Amino acid sequence: MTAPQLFFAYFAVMITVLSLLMITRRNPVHGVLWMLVLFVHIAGLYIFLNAEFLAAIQIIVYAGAILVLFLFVIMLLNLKKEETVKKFQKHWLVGVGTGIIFAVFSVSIVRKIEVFPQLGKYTIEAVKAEGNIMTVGKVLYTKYLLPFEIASVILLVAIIGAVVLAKKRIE
Amino acid sequence: MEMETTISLLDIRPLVPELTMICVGLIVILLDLIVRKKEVVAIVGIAGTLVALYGTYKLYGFYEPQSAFSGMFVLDGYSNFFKLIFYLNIILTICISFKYMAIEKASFGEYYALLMFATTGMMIMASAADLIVLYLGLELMALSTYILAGITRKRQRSNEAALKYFFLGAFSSAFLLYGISLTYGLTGTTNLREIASALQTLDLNGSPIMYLGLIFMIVAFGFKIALAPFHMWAPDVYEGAPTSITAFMSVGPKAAGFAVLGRVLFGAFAGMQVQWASILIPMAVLTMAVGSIIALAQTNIKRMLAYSSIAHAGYMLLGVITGTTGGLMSTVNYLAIYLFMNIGAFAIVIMLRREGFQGENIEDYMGLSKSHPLASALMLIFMFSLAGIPPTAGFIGKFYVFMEVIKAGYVYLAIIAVAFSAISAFFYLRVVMYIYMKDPKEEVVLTRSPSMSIALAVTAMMVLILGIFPSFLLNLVRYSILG
Amino acid sequence: MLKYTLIPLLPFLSFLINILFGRNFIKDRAHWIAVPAVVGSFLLAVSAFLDVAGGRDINVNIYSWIVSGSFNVSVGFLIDRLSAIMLIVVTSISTLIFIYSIGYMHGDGGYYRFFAYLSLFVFSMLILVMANNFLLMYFGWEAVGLCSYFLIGYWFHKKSAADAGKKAFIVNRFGDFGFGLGVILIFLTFGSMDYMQVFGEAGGIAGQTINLLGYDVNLITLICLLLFCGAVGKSAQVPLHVWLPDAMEGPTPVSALIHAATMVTAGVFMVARCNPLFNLSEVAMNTVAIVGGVTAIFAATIALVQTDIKRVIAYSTVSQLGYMFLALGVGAYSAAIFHLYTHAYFKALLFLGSGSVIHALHDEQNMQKMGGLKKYMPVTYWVFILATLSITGIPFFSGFFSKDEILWRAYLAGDLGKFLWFLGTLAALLTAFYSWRLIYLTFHGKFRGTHEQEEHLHESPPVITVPLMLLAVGAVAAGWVGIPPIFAEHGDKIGEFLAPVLGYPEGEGTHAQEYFVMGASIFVAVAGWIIAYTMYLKKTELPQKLGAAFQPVYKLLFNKYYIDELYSKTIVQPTLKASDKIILGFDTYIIEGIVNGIPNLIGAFSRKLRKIQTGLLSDYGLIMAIGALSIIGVWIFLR
Amino acid sequence: MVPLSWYIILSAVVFSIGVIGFLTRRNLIMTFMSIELMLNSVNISFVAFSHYLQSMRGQIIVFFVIAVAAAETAIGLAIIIAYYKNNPTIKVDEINLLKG
Repeated sequence: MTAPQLFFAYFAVMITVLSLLMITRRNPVHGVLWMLVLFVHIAGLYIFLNAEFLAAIQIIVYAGAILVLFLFVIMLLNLKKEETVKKFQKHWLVGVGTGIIFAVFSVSIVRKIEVFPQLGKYTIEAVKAEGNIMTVGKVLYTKYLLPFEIASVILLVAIIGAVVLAKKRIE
Repeated sequence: MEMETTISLLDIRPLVPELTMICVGLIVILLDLIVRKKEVVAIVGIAGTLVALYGTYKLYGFYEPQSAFSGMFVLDGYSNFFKLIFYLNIILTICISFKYMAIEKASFGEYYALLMFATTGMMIMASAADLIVLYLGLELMALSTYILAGITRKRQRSNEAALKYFFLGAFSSAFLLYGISLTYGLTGTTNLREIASALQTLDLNGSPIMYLGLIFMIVAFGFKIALAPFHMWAPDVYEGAPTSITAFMSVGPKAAGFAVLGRVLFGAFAGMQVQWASILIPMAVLTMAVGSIIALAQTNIKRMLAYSSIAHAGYMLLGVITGTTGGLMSTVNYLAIYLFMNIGAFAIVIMLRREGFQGENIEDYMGLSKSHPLASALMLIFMFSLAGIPPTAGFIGKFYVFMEVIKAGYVYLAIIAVAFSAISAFFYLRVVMYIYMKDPKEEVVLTRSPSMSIALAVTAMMVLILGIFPSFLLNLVRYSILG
Repeated sequence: MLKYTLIPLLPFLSFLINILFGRNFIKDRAHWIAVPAVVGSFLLAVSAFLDVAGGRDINVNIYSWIVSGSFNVSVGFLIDRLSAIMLIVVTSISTLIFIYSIGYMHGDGGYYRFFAYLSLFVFSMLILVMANNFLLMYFGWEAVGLCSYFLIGYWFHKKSAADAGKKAFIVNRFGDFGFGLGVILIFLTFGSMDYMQVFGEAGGIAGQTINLLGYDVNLITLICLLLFCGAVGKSAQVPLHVWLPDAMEGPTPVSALIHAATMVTAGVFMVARCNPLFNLSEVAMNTVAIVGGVTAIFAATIALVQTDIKRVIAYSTVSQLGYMFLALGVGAYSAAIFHLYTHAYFKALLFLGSGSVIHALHDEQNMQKMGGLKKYMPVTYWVFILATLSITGIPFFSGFFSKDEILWRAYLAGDLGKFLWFLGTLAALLTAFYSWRLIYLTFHGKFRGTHEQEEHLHESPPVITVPLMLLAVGAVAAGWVGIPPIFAEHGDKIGEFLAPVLGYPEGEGTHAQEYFVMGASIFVAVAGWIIAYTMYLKKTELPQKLGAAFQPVYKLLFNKYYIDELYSKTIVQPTLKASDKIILGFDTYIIEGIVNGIPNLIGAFSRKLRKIQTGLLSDYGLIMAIGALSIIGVWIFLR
Repeated sequence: MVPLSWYIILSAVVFSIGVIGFLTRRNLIMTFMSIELMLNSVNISFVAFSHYLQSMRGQIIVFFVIAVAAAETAIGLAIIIAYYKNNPTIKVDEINLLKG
């Protein structure tokens, strides 16, 4: 195994193990914490794939915003009882079986993937020359302007939605 | 493959209807703060939609194909026709929801704004020529409708509906993303047209990985359209959501789902028609079966209409399965007809709702003809149309689809569909029977409002007119799709 | 043009006015709208008939329903000789029944509603008859069905009535399923729905086949069989006949108009209309003939043991419809239409007469509780006699001519025809028997009802009896337009009249054969009468009086009858009872089992299936995931 | 060099783990986090494809997916809170008022 492969192997194993840890924790707070570690590893993988900007976003948005939101809600709901009740559903075995079959199916199909269409111009060198953030930014604000704007509307809807659903309304 | 692109202000032009909708949505929220009378807010919403409609009509001519934003956004007859459906959907929904939302104590600006944002999402979906735009449009629509389903937040049923819709919706969009990622990985692009050419040049039509990606995308679209076995959310959500939103959801997201299904399957994956048709055929049969059969045992009319809407999705899907332009036209035509008959039926359901009375049980309709002959006659028209009895529009919708199906060589599918449509007549006519051939249990008072009357008049007229003079609609569909 | 459009439009206007203003304004005056409307239709129909008889067929498109690319459907009216006769039948009988209903439905809570539905029915029936294309016919077809369900369940407070309406609906679903597919298939095959175009091009696709689940099926045969499915449902042929007897739960005028004279004959009309298609498919023709023949005899045997007066007539209707299909199946289209036309009068008369009886007895329908009504209701009695003479085929009454024509044509039509002729003649025997049995049980003998009922026995008012008398004229004389050529040159006016549309049946027999067939049918008619007479009238005064007057003849006859009776008591009746048990059992358990069973099965399935919808998020997710997995599994791994 | 398929297999495995979490957990919050896990697994494959195709598109998509995920989280948690106010439970198998 070459060094990059070892490096990947570490991340792959860690990501898989952390995912499993995350979904099996009884206490949601522990789940969130494992997920935080998981996200850091995914960010590491992104750096490994020359996507520094995304790695940063992954930490800032996912770990910094989304996970904090989760924690916040868990605290708000104050789920003490959760410690004592069963954490899995009655038919959890069926779920696990389905998931495993799912994994077997998809892995057995995608494992042969290596079809390469015509490669793009964003070689590692080209991106490095300009800097990852610069490259992403240029593309994002020119070619992908429309999706960018739509994303902003989605965030707006999220704000309105959260307010409408969760705020106290004076009747 | 990816080039430097510069954007000028002119490029925004094709987006004018969408921008109008978003701006009006924001205006509506602001207006809500200063205007006391909520009628004004609703009327501004309708007016804004009409402006957007005018924009769609005027922009480049209805049928002229245009593309913008480096080919991510297209304006053609197909998308414009769907936008027409979305406009009518939101206008009719606002008309029927006004008094109702006041009763539900949820008539505020955000409600109308979210309707407009959801509609914007659908419009973006209809115009999307790139999987990224498609995904974002879908999320915009979906997130808005999740909120709308739960907007009557004092009702536990509404909460539960929003909850289920949200969780299953998020689950399905994960599948969509998986599908997009595989497609991207294999073809190196997300543009629908480039995908189509990549499938040819890279010879991917037989690739199982490509197939897997397509299946995942179909799963997600099937979820939005409520195709079995991805329909499970629909009955619960339709029942729990506020009725006006149920009406909105049963047409809008379904139509948007068909818009992207048609665009993706016919635009990008036309070369894999054999494969996707073979996936969709059992799904269509299952959908029709589940919808028509389970509806028979329902006692709640919203739930019954939910199953009916599932069954109708099955009929519509038949048109897509053919893989022919004619089949696609028949599906689009069916959607337009379905809009009127379905919203009309829900409008009657809404009229039964009043302070302290849900009016959602089919038994509440017993003897309605005695006290409210006009409303009963309208319900009869809508039920006949949903059942596909001539001379209502529902008949022409079904007839056209079945014909295209037979024309494409799927005779057995047509036979199955006719059989299920025969079964479905039972539960529609059961409502009619309750209305006309039973004695009332208790006095039913209808909640009336002028806007409701307008909505009912429009839907009933359209159901009858499109049944007797369907050529107008058929030609509109024809020109929209053929250009 | 307006004239012809008005024919269906007038009843429709009557429907609209009554339904819109009936509740608040018109109330008990609904007939002032409905009757003039239908009379107007009748007069216009007569005028249209005269136009057509003058050699001018009317075929106009009213409007283009769909004009879109290659998808063109125009809708309009075709009044040719066939539809002209149907128009006369429908409007004339409707007129009389409308008038009758004024008296019969008097005082009913939904008087205006009744006339509104009835008018809507007439409108739909006229559309069905006048259509010049399959689409409009399909519309009329569905619409008459809907009116029929509504009118059967008109007295929806009665559970049996509501159930009967439901049953009619369910059974007709089976038939209409085929009919709808047939219409779609026609459109796809010919690219048009217009009769003229379809029939014109039918010859060109005679040998074409279509692949259905791996089998090559003749296209025309498939189309014809699908269309015939609809006819089987609508015209209550075996095995979909079960709804008609139950449909008698509706008001009697409805039974007369819809379930005897007009709607149930729509199937016959449709097959006759489509004769250019049916002529091309021997398989379809034979199917029609066999179904008709089997129905004729099957329904007749059931009628033998019914005690409900309306059910007897209902089974008799099924049986007579069977004759019509028998005629269609052997290619004697004009004979079928002829029988349709005579049958409409005498059967409407029988129903209305029974309505008069039921009315007089305050809704008693059991014949066991009747008897001796002759002296209380002379008019009703005599019209009943005339109708019975006609239906049993006694010479010179209208039923004789039409039934004889059918049997003669069947006799000429090869081996299968001979067999069907035998069935038909046997059914005629049974018809005579149960028809006279009905008369004797109802009108002769002692009154067997309650004392209270007896005191109120009275003849019905003129508004009821006048339509009866007018129908009686029809029942006697309607057949005189179809006198067999062996009696009078050009006597078969109706056959010749219809020949341009339906063709004149081929096949010539010798005069001797024709007399034999005729003699056989007269013989069975009289024999059935005599058996009924013996079994149900022997012990009353009347035969004894007759016997006293004609002592020697009576003795002889009596002794013969005695043997006959012995024979019937020891052999015929047990056999009959046993066979009826089997037939009735077949009817109740197998056919009803299927007809009710499928909906019940679906209903039970539905209740089971909805349990899958557990309401649990994770279950829904699981089903989605399993769904996706099965698609992947089947289409990627098993491909 | 790490083959592309490794990344894609990793992504498929993590996606399946997310599916398992969604299907088996009783706690709504955990269910929700399983969905986030599924989204992240897809992101891995997007970034991997982006790298191997030398195209920027995959990274851009991930950017949008993260934005949408943030919005989704806000709305989802708001819905959970709204539900909790009426019926204080977040156990998946106790939420079945609507069924049949």
